[in-house]
Amino acid sequence: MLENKYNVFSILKTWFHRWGSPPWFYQMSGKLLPWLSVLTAILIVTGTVWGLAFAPEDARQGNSFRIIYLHVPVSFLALAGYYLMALAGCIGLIWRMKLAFWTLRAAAPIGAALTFLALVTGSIWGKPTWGTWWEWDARITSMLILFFLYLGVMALANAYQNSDSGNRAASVLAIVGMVNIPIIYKSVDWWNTLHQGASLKLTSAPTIHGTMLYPLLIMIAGFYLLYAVLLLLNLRCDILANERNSRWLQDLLREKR
Amino acid sequence: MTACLQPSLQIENLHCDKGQQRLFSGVDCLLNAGELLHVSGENGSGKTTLLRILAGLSRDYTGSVLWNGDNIRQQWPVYAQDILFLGHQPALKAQLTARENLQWYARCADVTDEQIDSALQALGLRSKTDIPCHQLSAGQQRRTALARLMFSRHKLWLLDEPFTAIDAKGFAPILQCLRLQIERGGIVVMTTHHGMENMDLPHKTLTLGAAA
Amino acid sequence: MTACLQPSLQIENLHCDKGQQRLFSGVDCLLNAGELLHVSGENGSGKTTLLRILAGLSRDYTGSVLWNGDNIRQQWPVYAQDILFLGHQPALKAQLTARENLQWYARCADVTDEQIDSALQALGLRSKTDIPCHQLSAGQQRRTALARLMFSRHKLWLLDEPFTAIDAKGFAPILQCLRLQIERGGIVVMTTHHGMENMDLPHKTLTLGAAA
Amino acid sequence: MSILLATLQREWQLAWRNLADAINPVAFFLMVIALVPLGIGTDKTQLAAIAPGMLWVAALLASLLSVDMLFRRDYDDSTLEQYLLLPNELYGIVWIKVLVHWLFAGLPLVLISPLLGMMLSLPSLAIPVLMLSLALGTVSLSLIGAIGASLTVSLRRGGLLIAVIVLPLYIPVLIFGASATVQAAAGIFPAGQLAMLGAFALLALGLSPLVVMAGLRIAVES
Amino acid sequence: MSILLATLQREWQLAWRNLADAINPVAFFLMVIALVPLGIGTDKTQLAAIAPGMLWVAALLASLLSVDMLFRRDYDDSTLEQYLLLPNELYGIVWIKVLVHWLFAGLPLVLISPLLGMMLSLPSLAIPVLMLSLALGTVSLSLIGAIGASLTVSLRRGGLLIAVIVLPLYIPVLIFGASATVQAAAGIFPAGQLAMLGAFALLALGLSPLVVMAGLRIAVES
Ligand code: HEM
Ligand SMILES: Nc1ncnc2c1ncn2[C@@H]1O[C@H](COP(=O)(O)OP(=O)(O)OP(=O)(O)O)[C@@H](O)[C@H]1O
Ligand SMILES: Nc1ncnc2c1ncn2[C@@H]1O[C@H](COP(=O)(O)OP(=O)(O)OP(=O)(O)O)[C@@H](O)[C@H]1O
Ligand SMILES: [Mg+2]
Ligand SMILES: [Mg+2]
Repeated sequence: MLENKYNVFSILKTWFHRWGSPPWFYQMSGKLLPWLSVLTAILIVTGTVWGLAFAPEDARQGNSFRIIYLHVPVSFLALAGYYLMALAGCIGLIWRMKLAFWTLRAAAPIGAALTFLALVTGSIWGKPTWGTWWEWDARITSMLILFFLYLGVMALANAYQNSDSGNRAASVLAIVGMVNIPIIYKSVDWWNTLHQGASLKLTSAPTIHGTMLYPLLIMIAGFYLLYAVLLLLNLRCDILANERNSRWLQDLLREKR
Repeated sequence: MTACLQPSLQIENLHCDKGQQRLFSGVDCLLNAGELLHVSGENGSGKTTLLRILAGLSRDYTGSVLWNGDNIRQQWPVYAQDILFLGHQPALKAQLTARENLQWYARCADVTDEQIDSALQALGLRSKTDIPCHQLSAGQQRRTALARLMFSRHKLWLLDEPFTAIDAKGFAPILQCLRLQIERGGIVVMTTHHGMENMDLPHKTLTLGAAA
Repeated sequence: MTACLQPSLQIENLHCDKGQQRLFSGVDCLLNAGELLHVSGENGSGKTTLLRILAGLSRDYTGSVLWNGDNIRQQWPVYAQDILFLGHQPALKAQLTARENLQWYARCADVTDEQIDSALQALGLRSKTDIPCHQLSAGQQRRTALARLMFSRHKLWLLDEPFTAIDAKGFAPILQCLRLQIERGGIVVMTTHHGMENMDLPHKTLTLGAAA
Repeated sequence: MSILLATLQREWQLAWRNLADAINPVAFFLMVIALVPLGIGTDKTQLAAIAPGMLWVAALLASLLSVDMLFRRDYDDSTLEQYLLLPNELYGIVWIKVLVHWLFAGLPLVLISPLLGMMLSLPSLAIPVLMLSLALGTVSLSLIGAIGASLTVSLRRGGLLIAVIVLPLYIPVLIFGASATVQAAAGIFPAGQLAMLGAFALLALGLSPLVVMAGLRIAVES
Repeated sequence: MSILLATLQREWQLAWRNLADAINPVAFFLMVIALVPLGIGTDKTQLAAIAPGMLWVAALLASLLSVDMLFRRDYDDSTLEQYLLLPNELYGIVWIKVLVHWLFAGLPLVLISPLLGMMLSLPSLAIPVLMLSLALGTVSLSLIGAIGASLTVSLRRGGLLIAVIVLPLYIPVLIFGASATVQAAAGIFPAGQLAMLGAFALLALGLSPLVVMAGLRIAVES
């Protein structure tokens, strides 16, 4: 029993260390990437075509609703991205794992970009639906704050000249942010309900029918994969940059030639 | 891990990289009670870095530092209480007077104000005890910082260039402190570019390789 | 006021109080082309203060300082162009590399980049020309600052403890600079706590009375 | 223990020595509030409507800017290293530093707020709640700000980087503080919001020193 | 002359090296504007009414806080003494430093202002004037701020002392800038105010470096 448990633990540990080692990760991700990207392309293309061309027009919003196929996946990922980033920070701080730190660094700009995209698509959507580009709706405001949190992490990570300190500082901040996000979201929601009258509710958004839903689900899946691809690409660049004069990389390059 | 009265500091196969460049590697050294280590080396050879590692203020190194046989990382809080660290610049509050500055360090080692004043006097700052430190000259500030040594009970002293900006007269009392600490069975690790030969202190020397 | 080729610096009955305390008074001194003045004195005797007065960076003094026979206050812009001042801490930008830092000083004296590199090389910083200065050790930063001397055309050098944090090897090239400056007919005023006797430089000495 | 006392005494001395710093947050608070009417005109009803929000935003900025200096001097004169060499007392030291900071930078804001409330023609029955909410709020603000301060102290980056880091974390305090004042102005006692503010303060009192300790170590090791 | 070129090049390099600093004023600007509705609620007409004032106050604070670092580093690493030893070029050096600072801390505010105006539902016909007035205004703000920076650089006092010194001097700029935007929102082209802002900018461009030079000398001699 104990024996067994120990084994599981040790297996986990070796697995963990494997993933922690840049060379191994670099090569694995190298093998993984092509498949991932192909799958991503398929999903997103089908989702887009289906969503834009074949899904029925929305009763109230006409064709303008179709932006949902971009807006919603992006919005989901923006939030999920922050948690992933903070998690990476946690791992990095606890196990002092370089790779985790680099993941954090790689995830920050992507997440910020996605958040920005959510804001943009959202406000583009807002124009026809609410008649304004910007609406101080709860979820929108929280999104804006999330964008600030991303900005903070990026600014801090790059502010340090000693990159290791930058990583650790950014991780601490990311974790603090993660702890705060629920509080912030709850309080923003509460604040918004205070000012009900002023702002429209997002729930005036279309109630989604199956025929509209499937492409949306496909798009969401596609964007999760897209996120993974972007993250891997970004991460591999960081690895190359940080390990540029380590031996395994030199060897790899020599093989390539 | 028996808390032995005789302190000992052991550096085992210490290795440190800065950026791409290898600073030092395979540094070994054993210091027993009553020994003084002079870390010598050219500019940029890694003396300050080494001292900060010993003080636990830098952790990007491989190898191990043992205090009384145990790794300093495991017993950090315990170890920290045993060390006195004096860096390149004196850790003084510009707004506070020399006496007030020392009082804080003194409380950490419950020392009376008389001792503080006598310490300052011994270092020739009698007339300067009560003016804010930013009005002191470079050397006077150094002296104030060094006054800590006069009443420190710490087993291990880590001093980075204690003699900078100190004039010829100023050496004697400080050397006296160092001798006392050694006789007391303490350990001292210090760096200095003032040749050790003309200050008669029994000492080991650890020379760090020149930076490329 | 004839702009004579042979510069001369004359200190007449200089007097300076700090707070209540009289720092120095009745200081007289005449320096002609090719002379080096070593301002000695205990910690807090007023060396830094004196140098800052000569550099025109402090004006709470009585008495007068004459450059080529005219009071430096009257001909400040002219005088300023003739002096090179190096204070207690090296005036370097932490973010910029050693070369970039020097380039600024160089432009002020239109010097080519080759000269800069050779200057840095002469001070043993060949491998450090391109990393930001905050990553340099205390001594390496000093050396970078001192590299200015290598291509400076200024007639009057004011150096406050140039040798701090410099290791034994580092002295030679700097002393060489000083000799050149003197032979060139320039004037040097410097303070240092490293005894002048064992660096063979022809020099006058001005000793400031110990601070009470 | 006696170290903590010594630290308290020293922080106290320092605070008095640079008393100029201590009055700055208040002056800033006052000025921002004075600028608002200059910017948006002096229509009383409008001012009254935005008064709670403005007061809170201004207080928030004032506390944000003052907290920037919390560890800066300690870092510059490398006292920070000496703190880190007292691992057992570090928590207490941080705690004391923030406390003293609040006494000199947070409390004055609370005490002067009635005056500014009047300047923005805030209904006077809201004043007590305004003060109470500010008192609870500024504690959290100081403690959260301390985190930002510890993470940015080793970078000489004016007051702005810390703002970018800390402001998002301030938002819940702002929301509840402002709405508490608004409700009070409407004649309702905002028990809920005040409770929340209290909860935030307690949470921050317990946790933030731990994060700050981590931040300080990073700063010294960088 | 070549010294000025060298200085320009160096300031440019430095600005890029600490680019993180450059985004901070914008981020701060954005955040303060985002805080306002959280504080005072989301009533569109109300927001629109206070938008010009808020935008200007926020821009003013952002530029104020960024200017604090203008000479701080030069003072700390005693480059300032070296500047003073170039009396003939000092004017140009100061001028260049402020200019570069504006390019990195002032201009971005102007460029992002339309977005924020939209968020506070400022009528879009006021946007061009908002940008123009900010462009003219921030120049004056940077130059006036430089005076405060030079006077406070030798005292390590966070961003607040300078605020207390400079804010009163900012007021005219604020008044004309804000009212220009208000008029534009009402559909009138505020030629007068813009002219005034331009005049301020020119005046500041000419005179403030002189005052700054005096301030720097004081700082060094203290
Ligand atoms: C700047 C503007 C906007 C932002 C930042 C924004 C943000 C978001 C976010 C964060 C989500 C994900 C919700 C979640 O995480 O559960 C979301 C979902 C959604 N948004 Fe938006 N939104 C914006 C504007 C709009 C507009 C104008 C509409 C249409 C009226 C809209 C309709 C939706 C819908 C239908 C969903 C998916 C349904 C749901 O998750 O409940 N959004 N938006
Ligand atoms: N603002 C001030 N108020 C009062 N006294 C001061 C002030 N500034 C400096 N002093 C005093 O002036 C004296 C001279 O200082 P200075 O830095 O010139 O000495 P120094 O010769 O350079 O000493 P060192 O060899 O240590 O560098 C010191 O005793 C100092 O206490
Ligand atoms: N962050 C860094 N990145 C790269 N190199 C660094 C970094 N920090 C320090 N170094 C290098 O480490 C070397 C050792 O620095 P250190 O301060 O330990 O030298 P030192 O022996 O104290 O020199 P000195 O006698 O001048 O004080 C220097 O060559 C410096 O260039
Ligand atoms: Mg050193
Ligand atoms: Mg001196």
